Amino acid sequence: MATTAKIEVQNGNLLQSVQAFLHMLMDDGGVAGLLTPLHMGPGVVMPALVTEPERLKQADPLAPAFPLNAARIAAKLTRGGSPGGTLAAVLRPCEMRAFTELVKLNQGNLEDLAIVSLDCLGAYTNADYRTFAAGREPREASNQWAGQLLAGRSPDPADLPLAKACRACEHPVATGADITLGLIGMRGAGHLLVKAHTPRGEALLAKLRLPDTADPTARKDALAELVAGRTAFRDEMFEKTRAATASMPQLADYLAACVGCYNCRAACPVCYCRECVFLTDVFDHKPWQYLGWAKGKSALRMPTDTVLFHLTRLAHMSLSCVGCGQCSNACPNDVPVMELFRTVAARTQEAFAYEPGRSPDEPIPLSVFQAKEFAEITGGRD
Amino acid sequence: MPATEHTQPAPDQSAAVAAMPDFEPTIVAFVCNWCTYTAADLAGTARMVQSPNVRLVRMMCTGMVDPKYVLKALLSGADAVLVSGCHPGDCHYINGNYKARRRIKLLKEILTGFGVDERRLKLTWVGASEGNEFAETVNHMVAEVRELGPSDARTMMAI
Amino acid sequence: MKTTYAALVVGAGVAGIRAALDLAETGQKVALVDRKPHLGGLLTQLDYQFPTNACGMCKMLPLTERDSSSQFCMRKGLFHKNIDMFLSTELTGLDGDPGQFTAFLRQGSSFVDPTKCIGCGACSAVCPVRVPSEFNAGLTERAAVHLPVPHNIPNSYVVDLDHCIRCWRCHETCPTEAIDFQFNRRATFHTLLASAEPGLAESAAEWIKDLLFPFAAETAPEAALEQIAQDEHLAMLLLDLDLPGLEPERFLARALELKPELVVVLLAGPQHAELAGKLKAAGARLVLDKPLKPKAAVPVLDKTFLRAASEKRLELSVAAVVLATGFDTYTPCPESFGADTLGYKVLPGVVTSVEFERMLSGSGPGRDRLTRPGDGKPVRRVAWLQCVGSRDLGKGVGYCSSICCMISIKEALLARQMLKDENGEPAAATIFSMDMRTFGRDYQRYRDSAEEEAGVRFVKSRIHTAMPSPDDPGALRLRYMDESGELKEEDTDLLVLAVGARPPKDLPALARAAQVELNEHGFLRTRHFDPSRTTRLGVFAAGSAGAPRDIAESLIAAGAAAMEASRLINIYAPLKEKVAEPEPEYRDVGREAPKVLVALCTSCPVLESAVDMEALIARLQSQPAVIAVARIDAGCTAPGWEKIAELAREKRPNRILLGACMPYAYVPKLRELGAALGLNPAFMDVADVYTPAMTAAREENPDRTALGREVFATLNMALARLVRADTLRQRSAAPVYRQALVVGGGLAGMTAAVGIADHGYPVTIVESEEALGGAAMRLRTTLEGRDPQRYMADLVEQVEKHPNITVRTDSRVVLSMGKAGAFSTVVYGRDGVATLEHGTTILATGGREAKVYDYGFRVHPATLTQVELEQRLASGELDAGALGSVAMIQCWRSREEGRNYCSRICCAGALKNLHTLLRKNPGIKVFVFYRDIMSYGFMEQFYTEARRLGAIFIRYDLENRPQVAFDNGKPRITARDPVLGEDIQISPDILVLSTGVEPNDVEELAEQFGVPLTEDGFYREAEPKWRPVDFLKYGVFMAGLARAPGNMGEHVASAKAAAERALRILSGERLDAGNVVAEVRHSLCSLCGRCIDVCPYGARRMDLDEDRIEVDAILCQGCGSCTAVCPNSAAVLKGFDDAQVMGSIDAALEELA
Amino acid sequence: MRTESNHPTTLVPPLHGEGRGPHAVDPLDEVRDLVRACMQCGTCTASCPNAASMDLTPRQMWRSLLFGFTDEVLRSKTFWMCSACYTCTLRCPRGLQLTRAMAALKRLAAQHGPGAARRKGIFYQAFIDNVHKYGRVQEMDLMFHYFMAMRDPLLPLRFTPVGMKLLAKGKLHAPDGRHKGVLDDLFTRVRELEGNP
Repeated sequence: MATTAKIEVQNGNLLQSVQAFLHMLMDDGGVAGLLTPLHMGPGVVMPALVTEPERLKQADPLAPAFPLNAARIAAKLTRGGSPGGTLAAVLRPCEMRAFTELVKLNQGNLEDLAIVSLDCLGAYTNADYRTFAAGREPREASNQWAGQLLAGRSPDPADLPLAKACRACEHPVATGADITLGLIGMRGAGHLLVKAHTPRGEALLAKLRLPDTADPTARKDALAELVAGRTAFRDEMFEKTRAATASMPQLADYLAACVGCYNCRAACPVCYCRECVFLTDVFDHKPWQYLGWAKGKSALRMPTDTVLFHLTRLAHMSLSCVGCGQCSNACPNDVPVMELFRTVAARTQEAFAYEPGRSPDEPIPLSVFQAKEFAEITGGRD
Repeated sequence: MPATEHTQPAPDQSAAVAAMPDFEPTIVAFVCNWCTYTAADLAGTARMVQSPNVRLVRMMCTGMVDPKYVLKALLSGADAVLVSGCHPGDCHYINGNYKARRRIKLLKEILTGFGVDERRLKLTWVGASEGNEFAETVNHMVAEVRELGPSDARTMMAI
Repeated sequence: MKTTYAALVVGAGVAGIRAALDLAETGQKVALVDRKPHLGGLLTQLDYQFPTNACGMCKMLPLTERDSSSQFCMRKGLFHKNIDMFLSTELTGLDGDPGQFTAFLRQGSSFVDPTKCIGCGACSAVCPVRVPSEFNAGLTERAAVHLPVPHNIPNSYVVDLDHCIRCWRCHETCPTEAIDFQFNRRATFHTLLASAEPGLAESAAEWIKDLLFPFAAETAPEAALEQIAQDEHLAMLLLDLDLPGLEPERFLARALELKPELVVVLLAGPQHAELAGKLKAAGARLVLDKPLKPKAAVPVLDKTFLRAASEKRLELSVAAVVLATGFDTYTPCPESFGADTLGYKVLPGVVTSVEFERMLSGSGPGRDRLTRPGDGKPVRRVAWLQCVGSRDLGKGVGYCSSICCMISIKEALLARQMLKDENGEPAAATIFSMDMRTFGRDYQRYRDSAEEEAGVRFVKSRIHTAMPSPDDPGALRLRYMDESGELKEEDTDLLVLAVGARPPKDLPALARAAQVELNEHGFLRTRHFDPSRTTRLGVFAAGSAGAPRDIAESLIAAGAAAMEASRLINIYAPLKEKVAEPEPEYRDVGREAPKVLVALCTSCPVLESAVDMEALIARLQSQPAVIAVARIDAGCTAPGWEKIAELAREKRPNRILLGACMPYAYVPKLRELGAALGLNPAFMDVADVYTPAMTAAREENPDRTALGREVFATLNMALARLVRADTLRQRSAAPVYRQALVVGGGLAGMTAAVGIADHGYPVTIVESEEALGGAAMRLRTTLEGRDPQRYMADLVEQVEKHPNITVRTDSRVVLSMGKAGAFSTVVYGRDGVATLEHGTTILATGGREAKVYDYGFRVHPATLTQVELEQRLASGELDAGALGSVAMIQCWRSREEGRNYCSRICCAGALKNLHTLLRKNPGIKVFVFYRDIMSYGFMEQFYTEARRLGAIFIRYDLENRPQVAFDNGKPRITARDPVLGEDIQISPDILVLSTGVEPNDVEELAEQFGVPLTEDGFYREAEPKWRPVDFLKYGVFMAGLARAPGNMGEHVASAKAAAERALRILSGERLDAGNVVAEVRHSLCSLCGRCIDVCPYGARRMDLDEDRIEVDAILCQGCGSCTAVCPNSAAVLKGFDDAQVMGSIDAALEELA
Repeated sequence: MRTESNHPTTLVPPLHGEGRGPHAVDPLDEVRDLVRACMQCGTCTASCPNAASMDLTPRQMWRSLLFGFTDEVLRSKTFWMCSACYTCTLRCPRGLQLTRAMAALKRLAAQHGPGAARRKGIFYQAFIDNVHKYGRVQEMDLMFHYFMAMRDPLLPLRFTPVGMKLLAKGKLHAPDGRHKGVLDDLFTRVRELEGNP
């Protein structure tokens, strides 16, 4: 049974309440270091590891900015030894889920990090966020934006759509986090919902001595409505992507703009390889090989191995894909990578009844097997 | 070769078939060293008629068939890929074939999404003594893929 | 010429191979002989083995120094540098003493020179003879010149002289002149006739002329002897036993003294039958009946000549001999249709189990044979009948063959799996038996799952008649009586006779030659507590030589025999400290740009005719790294190799690719070539271009273009791999602590310890009890009347006095770390804490008689276990004379869920006690309630005897258990007699429960050593058939009752087998890994550890100090699971790295089909 | 340990226990010895052409014998139905002399069995003696000796009508010595084979 508490919202200033909560975590919760998005300068929000609560004034977990998936950073903070003090991180649900995947891959450690997650309202692409934030007090902008969104109004400026990944995301709440801050469906309640989901979360919450409350019924409906909308968008996206990649030549066309920069994989939170195999000597081809291939195909598209790269990456990580969209965000040539990966991931994850980030105890499908399964693969013969 | 009637042409059966009336498929077979490679050898030495369309790539175990090998073969012009190893319970390396089965399952999910006919990627269990089984598997697969026509990845400029 | 080997192994079936490999792996040179022209024994014919229902023979191959046996499939052959094979060879004599035997062998000729035979099959095609093929159990036919086993490598044809009609067509047809009928030798094969019969000399001269043998005749014995002495080419003597003045025995002795190789043919009338037999034993070769009929005599004489002229006699000096003679399968005699009502060879649907396996086999007569032999309709029903030729006193077989029940279950499962109709519905499978003897450890579960999961039907009955079905002429009508006595009839499509094991036909002759005794059943007589010992010291029994056994037990017996042989070798002819052969000096070419020499073997015309060689060579020459392409004549012969070496010296390539046939066979040669050229064999390869060519050569209109592409692709792929072959790295080797730890000081532990210690290696025994001995100490007698107490007392004394054995009683293992060659184990006990460094570990932790807690075991003194009864009878505490009746209940709380295994010893225990009781007091009534009497093997005779003595056996099943109640402490048992179909009630004086055995609780110990247990708590072996005493974790072995239930002799055998496996590790200073092992590219590794999770051998671990993943090259077996799970190829399998595999894919697709 | 009693075991069928008590000296022990090694496989029963007419199957009879149900065995008509075709002996996987055991039962039943059994024994003996003597069945002589042995003066009268009918159809033959003694060798051989020359 999750412990449910509340934190008051003064004058509709959501961000202030969130900041106050984070402050409490550091002051009363004994958190020595808190990773949270922070305004670095005009139009730039980046995660920062805060040790001095004063710095939290710049913290802005509400900002519709998502320059990178912080799962990798959380992994770095927890891997290979104790950090030497209690750490907490404010992660978006997709960051939380990616981090869980990384923990399974021995890249991070859940033991040493308390995770706080806000209801995710989504974010703009990097370029759009710069447009959004241009000439405004950034915290004010975030606050207004979130307030309007939660009130069911189009946020200002209305003509900027959120990133597609966010619009297709059916995980606005990170249920696996230690503590979640509920924003959605809280209109008129005058407070944010603070919930602990784990023993560690409860212990932490207990220290903060926040008043208890109950889940408002409106929240459930609001979440369902939000998810329904996003799911519809997602399914439409799947449909379009499938149609655009219905054959291998179509897939090649879809990926035609790929220059082999591997930014997508660098931005991907679950592509955990220290160095991608496509950057190693395995793909250092000899000159005569190129000519050989070209002869076989009459014309060889350069650079080579781009389709192979994306297909291999699908094989490697589609099962762990959390759909955060950083790949598309990172692509210099606007290849719709996220759409492709989410579409394929939906299939592969369903095939193995696997949901990335659902639980750290759920093994990655390709690391395990059973003697009797998938008989259809070999025509029912075993 | 006489044209074969199809009530429902397979999705990737394009104009290429018409352009290549004498189409002969090329199949890359990743076979495990212990069972299927031995069976293939037996099929050969026992003079079982075996299609010349198959290129055997010897692996130590089906459990080591990296997805990128299968993808590479398909992108480089193979019309189909066969992965074949020991029967369940008989893997020389205890359980490599089970791992392979999951990997092929994953690849099938990915590839069929891109219109690759499921018959172009096959996993079979062929024991060391089953030379006939191997010959049959291969011959059947060649016939099947001949029906399907050439892989449309052949015509792609991109790898 | 006398060749020296450490050991001679007779019989190259799996047991012989296991014994030979065990010895070879410890560095001993072994001669392996078989009377057949192929190795593999019976298992060449059987593709599927219980309980895995698969083959798996390759799991016998060496785990370390894997490259010393250059092969992958054991069924194709055996290639080990320490093993020399002699096929078609028989042991004819064994002189000398243990440790210094001289073995005499006669090697028959196949008449085909294997170095010339290219296996094209032209000979077989022209041979006019057709006889049933032994390989396919008579289901197909073969020519007189044939391939004995189609999948052997190297596989050359063999002339079966017995069936040859001497038309010589094969000789004329052979393209490589490989078939030699000794035409040149005839002119010097002088033949002498010693006969005074008028006219015989003239007529004989006439027909012997046809044979081209120079001929002479003498009419007096002395003159004949003189001729023998004088004519140096005299090779054959035709001796007429009617020759006046002949003293046959003296004459023969003298003649053979003059010419030991002389072929003496006796011409004998019917009155000489006895004498002829005697003379034959004295060295005469052949008897021809008088009057001579040239038509019959000429072919016989000619074949005698051919054999004499072609065979070789060998003399080996060996320290020990292992006999692995196996068994023949019983052939239901077709002539005795009256007695054999099953219609074998009369009704087409009646087959033996061997024939059925051939029908199922991929290398068998073909899937179409899986139709009803009568009318070709699909087989939808199969029935098995057990005990055909076993347990049949009427046929003179008093023993149980031990294996047929499990074979039938396996076949039934295979039938369910393979014989499916169009809807996927499997064929019905029914096994008719009196007892299902599933006495192996996990076999009861196998049987249960066959029944419950696979739907095999088991019927307690003996079918007595099969006849054509009146309703369906292609089917068989079976008549049998079910247990209730009701006569039933049902139809089946196939009736499989589960034929038993018989001693090999030639075993008596072999036993005479080896001077060992046979037992009353015709198998080798072995010692009760020591089944690997025969009646002659230095000659050991492996496999089924002493009794029919299944594969796992045969291999255990083979390991035990190898251990005994090794001990003897070590005593009499100690092997010099095994020095690792110096690795040849290779030049470092890894960093050079690849330069490949391609050599194409063109000795065989097939390739030339099938492909356009010029185009092929041109195509190869244009490949980037190729510096030269050459044609080599006879690449497989010495001149061929010399030519390659010469070319290599001239062109200085750093890679060599040979396009030839049979790549396996070339591996040892590549090693030699490498040493000669200073080029590591890792930079050489052989591609099989011959098989596709051969296939195409048989087609009507082979597509030369397609074939050319295929051959080119094959070579190109090998080339791609070779060009990318990696820089040479030193092979890993790990030092070995040459000491052993044995956990458990019972029968098995002590036996294993003595075996190892006798080889000079220190052994520590850790025993948790106060004294050595374990469970066997409780036994007082055996079924055969031996004295286990004395055996145990001797063994304990031997252990305690052994200078190399340290015993720690009252001690336990508290911690163990390490791996094969280097374990470190902490032992805590009476003597404090000690840390032991050892190279290998044997777990022999034993077990105990299971306890019973119900039916008044504790309350009523009239209830006993079998062991308690045995002890009380032995001590006199219980007086058999005072007993009126005894009841025994078998399978007490076992063979059902909870403890679902057969304890294997309780039926023997019951029979033993029953015999003791009835011997002491024949008036006792003994009632035995049983489910299946597991009196396997020769124990069956005691079962028969028990019934003869008057014991009454009443069968029960789980639904109808005997009910026990007590009246004033006296048991009252109510049970249903299935034969009478009535309830009976008895009130015996005592009730004896066969509670079975259970293993000691070793969960903690198993965890400490990282080894698994079965669900019943026994140790789980690496593989149930092929690695029966190994754990998957190499370096730890198991023995005794903790491995599986068994009798003392069986535990001694498993202990010795385990000791032999352990010796393999201790026998060298270092353990060498194979070439194909995994590595880590640390700079790429992200330490996700998935490779550790997927490694089946525990060869990978996270090194926390170095913060990186390490591979133990000794444990790694090269499966590559790690490479596939690693997303960025930081895990690499040597010889199969990404570049090589992707290169081969490119090469494969360079020219599309 | 000394158990409370050393008297023979009671094996009491609770359903109908009458007459199955222990026998002090069991006349059937000699037959029992012939079949002790029986493993109840039932091949004898399944092979027996007359099994359908038997009240106990051969297998049940051997079993009853071994259990010590002497009276029940002697009362059974099973062994009388044995026509000595030797199929069971030929097929028995234990190599048991079952036909001999059947014959022994006939003999013992004639001595120790209930009256009915003795009468059957008399017919059987008369039949075999007749065949031995004439080399074939000599109906008139068989009848004569059987009636004599039965010592029942009324018995021949009861058979007179059927005898007349048979005679009329030529089924009864007058004594004829042509085959006399031809079976002597056979009978000697059988006795040898059965181990009682």
